Amino acid sequence: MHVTFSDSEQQFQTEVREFFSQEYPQDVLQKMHDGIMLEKEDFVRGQKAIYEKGWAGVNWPEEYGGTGWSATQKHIFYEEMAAANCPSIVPFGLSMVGPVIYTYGSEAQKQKFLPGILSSDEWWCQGYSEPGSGSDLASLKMRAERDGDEYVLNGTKTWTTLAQHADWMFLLARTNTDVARKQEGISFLLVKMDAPGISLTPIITLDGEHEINSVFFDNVRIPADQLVGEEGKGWTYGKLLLTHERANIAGVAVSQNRLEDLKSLLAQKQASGGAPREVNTFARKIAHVEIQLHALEYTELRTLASVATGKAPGPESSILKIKGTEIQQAIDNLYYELAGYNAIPYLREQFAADYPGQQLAESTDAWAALRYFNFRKASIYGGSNEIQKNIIAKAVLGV
Amino acid sequence: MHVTFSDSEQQFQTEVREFFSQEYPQDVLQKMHDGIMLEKEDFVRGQKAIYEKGWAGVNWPEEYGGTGWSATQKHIFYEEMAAANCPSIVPFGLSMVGPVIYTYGSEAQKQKFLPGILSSDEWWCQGYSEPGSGSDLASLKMRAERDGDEYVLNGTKTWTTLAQHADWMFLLARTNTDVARKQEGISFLLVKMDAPGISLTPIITLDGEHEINSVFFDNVRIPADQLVGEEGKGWTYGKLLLTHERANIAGVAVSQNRLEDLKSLLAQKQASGGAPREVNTFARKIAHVEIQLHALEYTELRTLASVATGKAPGPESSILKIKGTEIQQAIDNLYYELAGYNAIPYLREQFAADYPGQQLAESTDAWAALRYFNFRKASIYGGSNEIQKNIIAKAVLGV
Amino acid sequence: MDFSLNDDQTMLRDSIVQYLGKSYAFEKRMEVVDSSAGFSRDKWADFAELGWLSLPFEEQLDGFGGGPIEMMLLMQELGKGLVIEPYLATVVLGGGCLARGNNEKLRGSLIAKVMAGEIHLALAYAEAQSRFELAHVECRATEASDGLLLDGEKIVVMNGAAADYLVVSARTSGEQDDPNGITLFCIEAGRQGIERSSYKTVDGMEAAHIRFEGVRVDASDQISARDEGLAILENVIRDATLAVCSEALGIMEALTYKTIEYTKNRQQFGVPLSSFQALQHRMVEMFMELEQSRSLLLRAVIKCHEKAPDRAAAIAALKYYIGTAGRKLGEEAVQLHGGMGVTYEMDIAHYFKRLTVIDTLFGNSDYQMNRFVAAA
Amino acid sequence: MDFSLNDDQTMLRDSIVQYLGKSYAFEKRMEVVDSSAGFSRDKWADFAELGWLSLPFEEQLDGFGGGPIEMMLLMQELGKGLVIEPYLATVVLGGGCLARGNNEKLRGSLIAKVMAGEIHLALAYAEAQSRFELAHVECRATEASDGLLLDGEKIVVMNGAAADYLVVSARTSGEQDDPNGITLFCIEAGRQGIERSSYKTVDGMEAAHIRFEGVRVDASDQISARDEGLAILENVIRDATLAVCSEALGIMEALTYKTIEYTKNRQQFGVPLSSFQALQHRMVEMFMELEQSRSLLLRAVIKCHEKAPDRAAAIAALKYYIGTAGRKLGEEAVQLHGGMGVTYEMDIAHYFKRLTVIDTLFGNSDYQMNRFVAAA
Repeated sequence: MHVTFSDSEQQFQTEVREFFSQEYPQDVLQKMHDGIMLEKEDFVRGQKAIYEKGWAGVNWPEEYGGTGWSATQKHIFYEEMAAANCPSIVPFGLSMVGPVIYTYGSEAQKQKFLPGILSSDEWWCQGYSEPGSGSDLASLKMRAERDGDEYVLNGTKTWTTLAQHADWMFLLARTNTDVARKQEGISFLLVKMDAPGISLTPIITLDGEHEINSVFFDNVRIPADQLVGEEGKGWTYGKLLLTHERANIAGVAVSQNRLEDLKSLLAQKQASGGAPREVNTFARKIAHVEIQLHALEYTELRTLASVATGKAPGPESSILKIKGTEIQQAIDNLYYELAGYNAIPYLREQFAADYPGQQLAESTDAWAALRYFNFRKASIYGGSNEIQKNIIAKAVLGV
Repeated sequence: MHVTFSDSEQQFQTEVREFFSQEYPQDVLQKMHDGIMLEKEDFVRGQKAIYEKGWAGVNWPEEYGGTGWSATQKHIFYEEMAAANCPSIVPFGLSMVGPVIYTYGSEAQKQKFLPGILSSDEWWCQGYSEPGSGSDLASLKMRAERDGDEYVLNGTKTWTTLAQHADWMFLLARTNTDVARKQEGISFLLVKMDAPGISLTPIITLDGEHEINSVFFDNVRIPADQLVGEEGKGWTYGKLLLTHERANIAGVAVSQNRLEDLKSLLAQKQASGGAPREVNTFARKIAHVEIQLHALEYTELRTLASVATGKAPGPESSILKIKGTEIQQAIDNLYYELAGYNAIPYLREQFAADYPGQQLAESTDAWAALRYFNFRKASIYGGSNEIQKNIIAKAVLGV
Repeated sequence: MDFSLNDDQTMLRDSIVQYLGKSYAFEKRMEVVDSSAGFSRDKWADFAELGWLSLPFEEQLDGFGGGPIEMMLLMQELGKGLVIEPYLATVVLGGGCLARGNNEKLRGSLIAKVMAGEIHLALAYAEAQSRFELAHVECRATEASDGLLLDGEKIVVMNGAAADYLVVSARTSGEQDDPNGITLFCIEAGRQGIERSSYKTVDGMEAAHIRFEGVRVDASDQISARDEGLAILENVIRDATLAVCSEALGIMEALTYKTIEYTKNRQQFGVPLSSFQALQHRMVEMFMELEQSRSLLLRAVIKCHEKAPDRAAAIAALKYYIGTAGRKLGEEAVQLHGGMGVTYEMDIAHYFKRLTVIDTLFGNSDYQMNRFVAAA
Repeated sequence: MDFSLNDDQTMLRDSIVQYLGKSYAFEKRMEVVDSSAGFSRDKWADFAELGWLSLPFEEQLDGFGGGPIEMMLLMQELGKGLVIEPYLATVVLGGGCLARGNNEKLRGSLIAKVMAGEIHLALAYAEAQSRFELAHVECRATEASDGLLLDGEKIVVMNGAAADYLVVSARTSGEQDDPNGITLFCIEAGRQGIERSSYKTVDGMEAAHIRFEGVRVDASDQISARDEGLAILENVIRDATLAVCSEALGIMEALTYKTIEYTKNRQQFGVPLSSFQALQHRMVEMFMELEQSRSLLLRAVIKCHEKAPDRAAAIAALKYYIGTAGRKLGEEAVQLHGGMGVTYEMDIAHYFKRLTVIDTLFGNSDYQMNRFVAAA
């Protein structure tokens, strides 16, 4: 029983650290540091740098251009990435559809799609949720009817993150309605976003941002070879993807960084004004979250170690989702509390390079409310925390 | 909108305060102060003093020997009683069966039972729960078969508090099993505890005390005139009783007293050793509970005021149960935390008058763990807090 | 012991409910929020017409003479209606300072205009370093040849841009956190040397960062005795705290019942969400927190009304509880609405944001806990 | 990165599980608890036989040479088995002081007897005024004609009555809370001037209040360097903290799965309790807290093992978490068992009581939070 890094792992750690401090686009890191919203182009440049280093397929096997890293290496990579304050890798291509394609796709599909996903030349979005099916995903209604060499798609997808930037969408649609269980008759399809009949409506989130969309399909025709695997088996493929989605979902390293930052912020306010009257009470609140995070770090390591020995991730991965988002949100709350009045102005533009006015506060203070508002989604998306609890209940209670 | 007391109410308050400081047996109050377990005889003497003052029937109408007090007067009475550190009135006779008898009983039953209940000459216990029916009370199985002028009782009652001291039991039993709903066919019966065929087994609680019992009925014959009201209507009568049981269940005044005591205890430890390192952190914990209690006090006053205007108590009375017990238990926890190592010895006898040894700690410290253990029951009995939540859910959600 | 409203109070509440129900649709409100105006001058004229702008002012000033109960009733409904107009800033804060101040001239003339809906006010009291401490004032009015010169910055001045007059707390003597030495001035917002940068707030309202550079003020601008402005400020902030807690209670009530309604209508797994017991129990928690909050609000109002000595502790307790329980309730409402809860188009998110901001206003839960422990 | 046990560790754990499963029935345990003996000498002999009493002692002393991992495995199972015998007092606390101490003579002779199951030990360190501060020692050893005289009182000395030898922390110089000036002595429990009042503890164990009046001690009784006993004491308490956290984890595991089992069997409203979603989600919380606690335990053990510098913080974090989450879990287990949960006859209540006491031992959650903040 140990968690020490071997010499080669330590070497790897140095290499990753150097990559982020030298090769990765430093202006993107600066934007992150200043709390400026990233453009699509910023994400792409960042991910391309990682791709050029050969590290884009963190979880992918080597034969498809992946890293083939051990669990420990992945852990080190994510830790250093967070320590560098690097933006997260947009998951839809690299973490979600990629693994489905290399696992279940045809040779032609692998050839066609995997390179663009790895290089971030092609952007993907995820078509799962529908207006009537949120937590109850399998109740989806979107139809895909076979018509010769094509499928004809009709229906609506919603909560589609970054669809406005996507070249492709992977989606679940019903190819057969005459089934015993609603999980049957669902197929996994790939759709080009410029196909005639697709239209988008932005959904603005509570913080005023446009991240998500509704996507409407009106007799959209796609070639039948954009079906992945077998018709009617989409639910199985989709579940695999949910497991991958949960990789790094705990966000341990990012939360660790933020807690360290919170401590500095508290010390800084203590020195120059604006700290809470009882600094120690606030320090205890930070410590309370920090201890939960220490626990979660080891819960994640235990899961990684278990997966590394070939075991399937158990209900522990649902713990990672629940506790990970609870901790993220607890940290958001601490930032909000610490910011005091500084969190009230809604002035996103104040950190833009060309902003003519005065910056009203430290960026962490200024963004505290918006980040807190935005990340209420964390306990809702990716299978709400209530659904995760149902999953654990099933596993540990056997009900 | 006001909560001020009128002149006559203030006068009443003075009268109640003087009663507890003068006429009520002071040695019983002293035992309470020292944390010594009361004997049945202590309770009886205390209640008899209240009876002699004419105040035993706090909630009873005047025609049956009750006080006929207004909601405000009852509130004042309970507040002063708690401030005097007076033991609670044992509820089974005065708060539970009494109201059922004067509401639904025959004239003969009123004549026979009410005087003994008021005077505490006859002690009662409650036969509701059975081994198989806890939260699901209506699933009770105890049989009462009519045989001429008698009922023949067979079955088991459990969690029967103070049955070992009781002269009578009121119980719910099934007089008809051929019913559409399980709530039907249940009757409300009065049983003398020395009837042949009744046997008792003590149930020892986790703190080592004998408060509760299982009571077994083996062909116990009781006169048919010990049926209250109509046969088969017992469920309706029993529900009335549950409402009465909830009177003063919030325990606001007692909790207020205990919080004041906690503050003194903290100050005392701060002066003479044994206080937590961060006294202010503990003071904030007390304050947190105190604020909840302030809220509950007004929730109770609102309920009283609403009942006083003739409205039935709504789901708010379930709030009183839930929040009242949560606060009690939070205070138990604070005492336990403050006591530190002093809570560990299990030495009930150390506060007895004739104890030869040294008292190891303040009685509040010494009793902290045992009280905490014992009062875990508070969120279980009288309709568990989960059942209370179901009741509120039904009322506010209409589900 | 009586928690019922008298006839006048009932009538007042009913008229507010009626007006907002008829004339304050959420969609219209959002159009105003998203406009550059920030609030509706037409609605403000209605408020004047309805007498709301006169509510707290004494009858001698031709006000309605309402007390804490009446203000609670109004603010609760403004909360439920998500009213965006700067009632708090102009009437409660600015008007409150004038009403409690000692400058009879300004008091008479400006309050009359406030009640008529002719002018707007703002109270500039918070500073970058002050956090929630009212006595922490670095903005300074120093003696010059004729009168005083005001220098300093005030942050997050609610309604700062629309205000015609600003009430400003400034240090006229003492160190930066001395409770003595603070004077309140009321000056035209356009006076030379005042620079206002306005912005939207995260809950859709308007505020401004205000810089004072050598602004001339004199005795005629003073609305407190020299160096003795803090007591007035504290009283006004106490009134305002009670007002935002009332607003919060209205919001909590709306969120609770809207969430219940939503879960009854939203089908998942072939049944309404409301049929899931885990969600039921969480909604019961929301309901209980709502009722406990209501109790603390009534308690604080009654203690104010009766001028009981423990008024300060009662208000601190209330704000602490509403800050904590209110935000938790808001989070739960969002969570139980799922994806819908985080969309800009639904009222839920806007209630939630306002509740969040109310926790911060006039001192968050942590700060109120300090005050409660100190007062208790 | 590896969380698996090696073969020896697996074998050790299996043997413990097997013995307790076979020979440590709850009903028998309760007979012992309710007897005046307080624990079973027969079982103790078994423990010696099984090598448990030798577990932490180094091989040079003919011990098993087990480290934090082995101790964790044993204590977890002792927790699950609700083992009442004073392993913690004799082996971890008393034995730990001897083993870490510098008195080679006592070290060799007494540890051999401990391992053989021949003697019992107790550590007398807590005092009425000290709360959880190890350095807060008023019990004093003052110079007399030949040697020292020990005077003072120690509270809640676990296994104090059965102990043949007492390890005592006493002040040999300095003020009452001076970290320097504390010396550890190990003396026969029957030495003149020692008065022991023993009692049961609320979790069914045995402890004593011990008074020292002019007890003669000299250099041969010293097991630390003069005035330098605190470091040893701190190390031993750290080991013991880890041990009780391991015990607590075993208890939490037992409570979680016993509660799940109970709700699956207990029928209410015609269905098993486990079918109620509100209860399911609460059991999921229990399960998550169990696993998070396990993670912190493994983390602390690994950091001890690797002698990482942040060992102290890791143990404080663990104890803080187990204290808080463990007690909450215990309360939930009792609640979900309903009336059965508060009966003396069921194991649930005894697990719950032990978890409650463990929170207090060696400093409760509040105290550990202070330590964590100070160390972090």
